[in-house]
Amino acid sequence: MLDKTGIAKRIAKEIKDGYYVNLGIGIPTLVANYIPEGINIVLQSENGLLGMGPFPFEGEEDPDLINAGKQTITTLPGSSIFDSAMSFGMIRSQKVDLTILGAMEVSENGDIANWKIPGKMVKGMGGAMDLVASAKNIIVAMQHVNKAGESKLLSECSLPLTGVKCVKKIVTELAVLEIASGGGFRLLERAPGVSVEEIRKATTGKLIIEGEIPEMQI
Amino acid sequence: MLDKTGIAKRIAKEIKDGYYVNLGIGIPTLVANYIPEGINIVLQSENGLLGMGPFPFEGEEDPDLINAGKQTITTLPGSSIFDSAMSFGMIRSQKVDLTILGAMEVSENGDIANWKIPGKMVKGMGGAMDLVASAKNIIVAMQHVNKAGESKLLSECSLPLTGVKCVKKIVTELAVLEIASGGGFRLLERAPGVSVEEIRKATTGKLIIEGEIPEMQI
Amino acid sequence: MINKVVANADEAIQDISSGMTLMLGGFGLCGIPENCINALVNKGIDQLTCISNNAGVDDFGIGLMLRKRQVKKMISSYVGENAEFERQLLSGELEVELVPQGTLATRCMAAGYGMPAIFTPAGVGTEVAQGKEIRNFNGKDYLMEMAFDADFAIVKAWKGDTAGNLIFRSTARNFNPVMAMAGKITIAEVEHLVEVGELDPDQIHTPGIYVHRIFQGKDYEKRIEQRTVRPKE
Amino acid sequence: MINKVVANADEAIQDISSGMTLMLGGFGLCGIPENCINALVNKGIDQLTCISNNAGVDDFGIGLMLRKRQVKKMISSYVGENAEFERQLLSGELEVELVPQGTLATRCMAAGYGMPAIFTPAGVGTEVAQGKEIRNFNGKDYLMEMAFDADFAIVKAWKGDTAGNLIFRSTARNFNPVMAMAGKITIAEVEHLVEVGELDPDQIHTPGIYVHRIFQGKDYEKRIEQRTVRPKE
Repeated sequence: MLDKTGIAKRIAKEIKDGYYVNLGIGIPTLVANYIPEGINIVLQSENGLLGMGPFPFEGEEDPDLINAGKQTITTLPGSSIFDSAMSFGMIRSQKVDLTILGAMEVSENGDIANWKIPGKMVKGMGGAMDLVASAKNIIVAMQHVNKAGESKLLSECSLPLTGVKCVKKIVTELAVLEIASGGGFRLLERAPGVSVEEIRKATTGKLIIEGEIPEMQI
Repeated sequence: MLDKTGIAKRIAKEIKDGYYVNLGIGIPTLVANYIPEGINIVLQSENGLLGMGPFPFEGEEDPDLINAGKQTITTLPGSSIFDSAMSFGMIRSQKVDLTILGAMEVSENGDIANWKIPGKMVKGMGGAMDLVASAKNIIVAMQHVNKAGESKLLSECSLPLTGVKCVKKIVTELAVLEIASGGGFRLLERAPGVSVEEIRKATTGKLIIEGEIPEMQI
Repeated sequence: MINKVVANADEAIQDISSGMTLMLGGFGLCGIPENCINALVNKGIDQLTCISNNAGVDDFGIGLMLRKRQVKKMISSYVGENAEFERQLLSGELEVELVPQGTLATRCMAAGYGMPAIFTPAGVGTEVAQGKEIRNFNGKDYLMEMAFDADFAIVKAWKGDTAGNLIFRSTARNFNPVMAMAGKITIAEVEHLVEVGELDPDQIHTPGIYVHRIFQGKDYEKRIEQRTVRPKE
Repeated sequence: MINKVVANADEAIQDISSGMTLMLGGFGLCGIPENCINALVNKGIDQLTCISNNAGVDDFGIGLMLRKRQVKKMISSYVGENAEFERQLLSGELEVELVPQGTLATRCMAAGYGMPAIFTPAGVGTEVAQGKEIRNFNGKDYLMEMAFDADFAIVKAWKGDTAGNLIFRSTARNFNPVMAMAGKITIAEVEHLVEVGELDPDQIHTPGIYVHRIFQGKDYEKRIEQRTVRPKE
């Protein structure tokens, strides 16, 4: 079973040299800490920055320089700043290679729900709907089950959707899965010490298990 | 009867303080030389410049700084540079107050033809179609008749159109006319020494003459 | 050049009245027009429709206008971190239209670029698509979204000149340039107002043609919403 | 940062082949990618579709490609000042699609912004509207125009860094930034190639994400098409 850091480390292995990557809030943000040596990537922050750097040193915070999570950050040599229209322009035109974000639910055809729970205060979708509708490659980082113990990998999402047929891969504390082209969660890897049976129990949607399922290498 | 300079001078009187103005090639370009004292305007050049200045001094030409007529020009304090999409963005959103351009024909409902003569090499419409389709105020500067002696103010244009129902006013060597809301060329002013009869003879489209027609003041 | 300078925020907003639609620049609390917001609060007009990516926090930014019940409707992409907002929303005092962030930005740009509508895939298959025209291009579905129509756009820039040319600083740029293009009347408050000729024409983000009024703001707080730092090594 | 540097124009265009669609930046002869055009001429490929506001002059710019009969079709807003062009057009060797200049620019921008189509009033009621969908918004007619689809965009900037960030100079900017966003692969030639960190992030016109290959060009002629001057007083 992985902790949040483990999920982030596993996702980091999906990132290829030369990628432009947009990281959502939460676990996805942690991914930036585990990019392998020799892999050069550029982080896009949808509020208008390419080349997001680390948090500033104490006392060097700049109120004019934040990321999409409203955290103070820094630029890097080669960074560029642009307005919100251009930012989502480059997202829509698929110049961003990979989007990593969290989810409340994912369905077996790749639908994602991550912005609204009926009856609760709705804060808004921010840039998530644009990102999921446009990205050519979307990896979801999330827990396999919710706090009530119910699977978040479903045959159909029960919550209002953020986007349809868009998720490519899911990394949870239990497993790595991809959305099969005909629908279904194809199990690719088990987390260390996790059995296929445990994954099967935690997955409500159609789980596809073909051959021996290897344990993740992190 | 006005010469080209006279037409330019008369049009210059139409320009109000605070106007952003786009000037076409030919007579319209001359208008810039006759802006009255105390009238501050900004010239827009659709290749991407606001605040077009005069031609450079000899030896100070900059190949990177041209106007839409491809002439070397200068900037002024307060000028700004932008790309072609923004340039036509500000034209389409009617931030440009006045467009002055030449024409081969104008019809009595304000249609304009100024880009193509069937059978002759067609060089293209450049930015003219965008300008005439978008501008809130369009003044045409042209000769009243063509080289064959035929009127260029017609009931309907015979040449392929550049835009429809867009011209507001016409200044020729003979007269100032406006397009009446119900159609027709309403005669506003006669050029010095030109009779209403001469204007009537030179105008094929419906000419509206109401009351005494004053002579232009230039 | 055409001079666009007004004395201060009060003069800049003097003809904004109750019931109007305003665009307000900024992302979170970053790059918001602090002076104009304060002037709007003092003016006390209400029934406003505000187009702004966020709604401020309880005691800063648009939150100040919410506290005085000046806002009838918010059009935003994300409205968290605001307890008063939540109270008004749940009680039905406040109307909210949630718009995907990219759609919000592009509907501003569309207004500034004279395009009545744009196509975006954002929201296809979700409740955002309800009642909207869906159109397929090259095998992919898009929503047709309409350009915004705002009486005033109020933006904040770093530097500006008397002709209304604007330069933004860092990620305080965000929605400001696209909103500056989109207002029927655009008001810009700047940290540094300079004479024409002091800004490089190549570096101007918003040409003065889009800006109707400009003034140098004062007492900028520039509050940080989430101060994240790392220790010095 | 991601390094986008290639050695020269020949390397940059090595996989451009006959029959492809290219966008070429510039307005008249101002801001054209001189090095890449020369390399395309030397490479000798043909049957190209070129999207460019103009078609150069007889002995410079795209005119050089026309002279070698490399161009099957020009998509431009204005193609005067070119006798060889005229000859090929009248003889039927060359196909030309004339597009209003703003439509040309906006169809580039649409591609770069992931918008499949845009609406513009330009050309309504003219032959440009033939076969196109017309749509009325708020009482005004607009044409629906499609985003361009180009295999390569080739642009020329003043400065660029190794990450592909570009800064243009004066009106040599013109179509270059919108085309840079629009190519499936974008090649930028620059007068000055610098290391990352040397360009101010706030002043970058084209972010490096849009640029796939960059190199420092050489021997720029920067020919002036219409030298207009006034005497020194």
